Amino acid sequence: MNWGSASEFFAMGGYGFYVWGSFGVTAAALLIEALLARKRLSDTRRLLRRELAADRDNQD
Amino acid sequence: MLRAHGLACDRGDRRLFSAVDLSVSPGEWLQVEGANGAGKTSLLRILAGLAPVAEGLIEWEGRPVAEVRDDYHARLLYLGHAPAIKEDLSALENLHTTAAVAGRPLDEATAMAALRRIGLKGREDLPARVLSQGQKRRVALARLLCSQARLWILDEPFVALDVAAVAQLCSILDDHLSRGGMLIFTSHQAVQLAGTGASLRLGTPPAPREGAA
Amino acid sequence: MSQRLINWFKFASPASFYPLAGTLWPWFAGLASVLCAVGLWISFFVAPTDFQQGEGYRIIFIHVPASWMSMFIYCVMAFWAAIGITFNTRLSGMMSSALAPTGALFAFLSLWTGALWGKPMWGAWWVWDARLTSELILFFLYIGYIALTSAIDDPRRADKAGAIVALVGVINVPIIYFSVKWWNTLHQGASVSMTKAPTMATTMLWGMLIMALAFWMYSIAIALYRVRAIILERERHATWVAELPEMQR
Amino acid sequence: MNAFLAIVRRDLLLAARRKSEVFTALFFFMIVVSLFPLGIGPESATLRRIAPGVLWVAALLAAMLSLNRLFAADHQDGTLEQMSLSPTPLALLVSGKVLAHWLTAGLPLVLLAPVLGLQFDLSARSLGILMISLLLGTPVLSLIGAIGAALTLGVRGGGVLLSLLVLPLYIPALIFGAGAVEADLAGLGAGGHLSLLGALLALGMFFAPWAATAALRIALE
Repeated sequence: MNWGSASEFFAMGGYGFYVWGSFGVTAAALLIEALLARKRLSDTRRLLRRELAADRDNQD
Repeated sequence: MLRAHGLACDRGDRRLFSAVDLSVSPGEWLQVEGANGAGKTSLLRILAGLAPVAEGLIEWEGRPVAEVRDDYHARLLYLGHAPAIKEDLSALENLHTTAAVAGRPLDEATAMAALRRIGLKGREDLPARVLSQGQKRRVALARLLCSQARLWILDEPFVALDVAAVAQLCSILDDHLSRGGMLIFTSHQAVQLAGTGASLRLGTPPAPREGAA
Repeated sequence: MSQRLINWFKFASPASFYPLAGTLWPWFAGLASVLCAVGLWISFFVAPTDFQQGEGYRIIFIHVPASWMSMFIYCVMAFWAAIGITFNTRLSGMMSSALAPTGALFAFLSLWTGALWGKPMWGAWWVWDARLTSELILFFLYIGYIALTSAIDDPRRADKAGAIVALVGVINVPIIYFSVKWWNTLHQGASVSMTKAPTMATTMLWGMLIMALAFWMYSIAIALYRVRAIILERERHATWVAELPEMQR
Repeated sequence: MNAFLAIVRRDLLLAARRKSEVFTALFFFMIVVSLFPLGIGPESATLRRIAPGVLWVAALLAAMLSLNRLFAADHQDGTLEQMSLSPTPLALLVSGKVLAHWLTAGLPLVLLAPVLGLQFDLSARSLGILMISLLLGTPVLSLIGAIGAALTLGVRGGGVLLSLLVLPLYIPALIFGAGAVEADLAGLGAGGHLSLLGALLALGMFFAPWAATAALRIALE
């Protein structure tokens, strides 16, 4: 184990800003990308569902 | 001869037309009709090999066009909506270039004679920019006079022509047909041409494309 | 001949790939999470402190895998582009455009983490090092691809144009890398070489490999997920879309 | 071959009828190059150091100015359709257009560069190397540019997009071209750089017309 305490872990031997800046931004970027992809799929589905429902109503 | 079975054309996710059959033999003409947006230009572009077919087969002299593409293009003259006229070149230069690109360079005398016959006498060296709309069309049509192509595909050739020019174009087309040429064209007006002719009406209402896979 | 090809490319049909991608992506996402957890654990708790760079070197565990992924994804895009041009399959273009944003993101992350690593180690946010410079150009190539494909309205045309960009780019990537390297050695005095990596402990290598695998799985999962959205957007009028269970409500 | 020559001849004729376009690009090149000493200062040692890069970057931008129009007019007036229906392979006709583009947009830069190089206090030898590097490099710019021009044909915001696509691909030519002059200034031989530029040119001549043709076919569909 490299770390004696949590604060030591977060300080990263004085490099905390750089290390957490890297890992944090990476995690945030991947998370945002995943959320955007999910939004894109659900938006498309909602649009299509509405369109199809309207088509069905027209046929009835 | 040119023959096509079951042609279909898509634009975006809309089907413009489908199941179009046609055939043109030497000496025959085919007029493609239809409302605006029915796909007349698209059909002509497909037949000329400019646009891909969604479905169907086009045969030239009994063989699929895809296999004999070079031979087919060597025997084809296509005039589209855009007349391929450069505003900064003179009528004569325009004619020379288009002929050379089409693989049949012209000599000076032939080119001059063609321009004279089409009614551009004395305007051979004027830049196309100063010509009227109808005169520009004539520069494009002068290509017909020097063409050895068997098959002519003309998109709206009568547009922007006056009565005299229409009559003259008709006689050029008649000559072509009487030499055993083939002709496919679109026009909104009824045209009297020699030889056997047919008309093809594109008018299927646009339907959404189904079951695409 | 086409009959056999169609059988061969059965899954190249969007209609059958859509549900397949739907089944597959959670597995890849799960794998990505597990690998990521293991990778992070190695990065922070197993790998020892570097005697030269202290704890700062731990950025390597995402910097290097992100760079690898950005290059690898570009190659995969070029691969799909080649398939799309040769066999005229629709799915390949969709895969390329599903991958591009992820590739661009990894290129960006590689630059970002590179800057954050460079500042404490070499005293500058940016050095005109051969690797950083080529990564920057790769990022430009991604941006060019995305800009072009999103500027063309007709999706099939966009796919074909994108395929050409991807192929031209992939021919150019080694040329660019080589030229930048050459340029860099010519200007050796002006810049610091970042290529002198510290001698690597085995645990560090493992950490990097596992993180790379995690990114890889993530990329597959997100590409599969995104391609489903793209398939739906493009095939909206196909009957199979209307028959999908999620479209019934 | 006849059709190839006809295309080159026609494009040169068109350029001759529209001289202002050729000269605009040339003056752009001159002005950009002249701005650098004004921005950086007149010490000849500094100027000599930045000369290769400045001249090359300016040449690259000037060559790009005219790329927009490489296929646009032909696309609009239907000439491109006629070219693709020609029995001559489209790739050959495209090469003709690229050659004409280089003759009107690249070659004048090569000829003008040594005059501008004098502003930067370059020696006669370095000016020679600069000319050779531009002579080998500007055709590469036209070739790669043709791919970009074909891809952005009829696309919204095509002009900016074109630069976005093409500039990253220009980097190797820029590095080797400017590098050749720099190496000469530093007393190292420029031969290596020049032969690499030559290799780029050979590669470009082989691949670019093909890629540009494929892109044009997409625009024509």
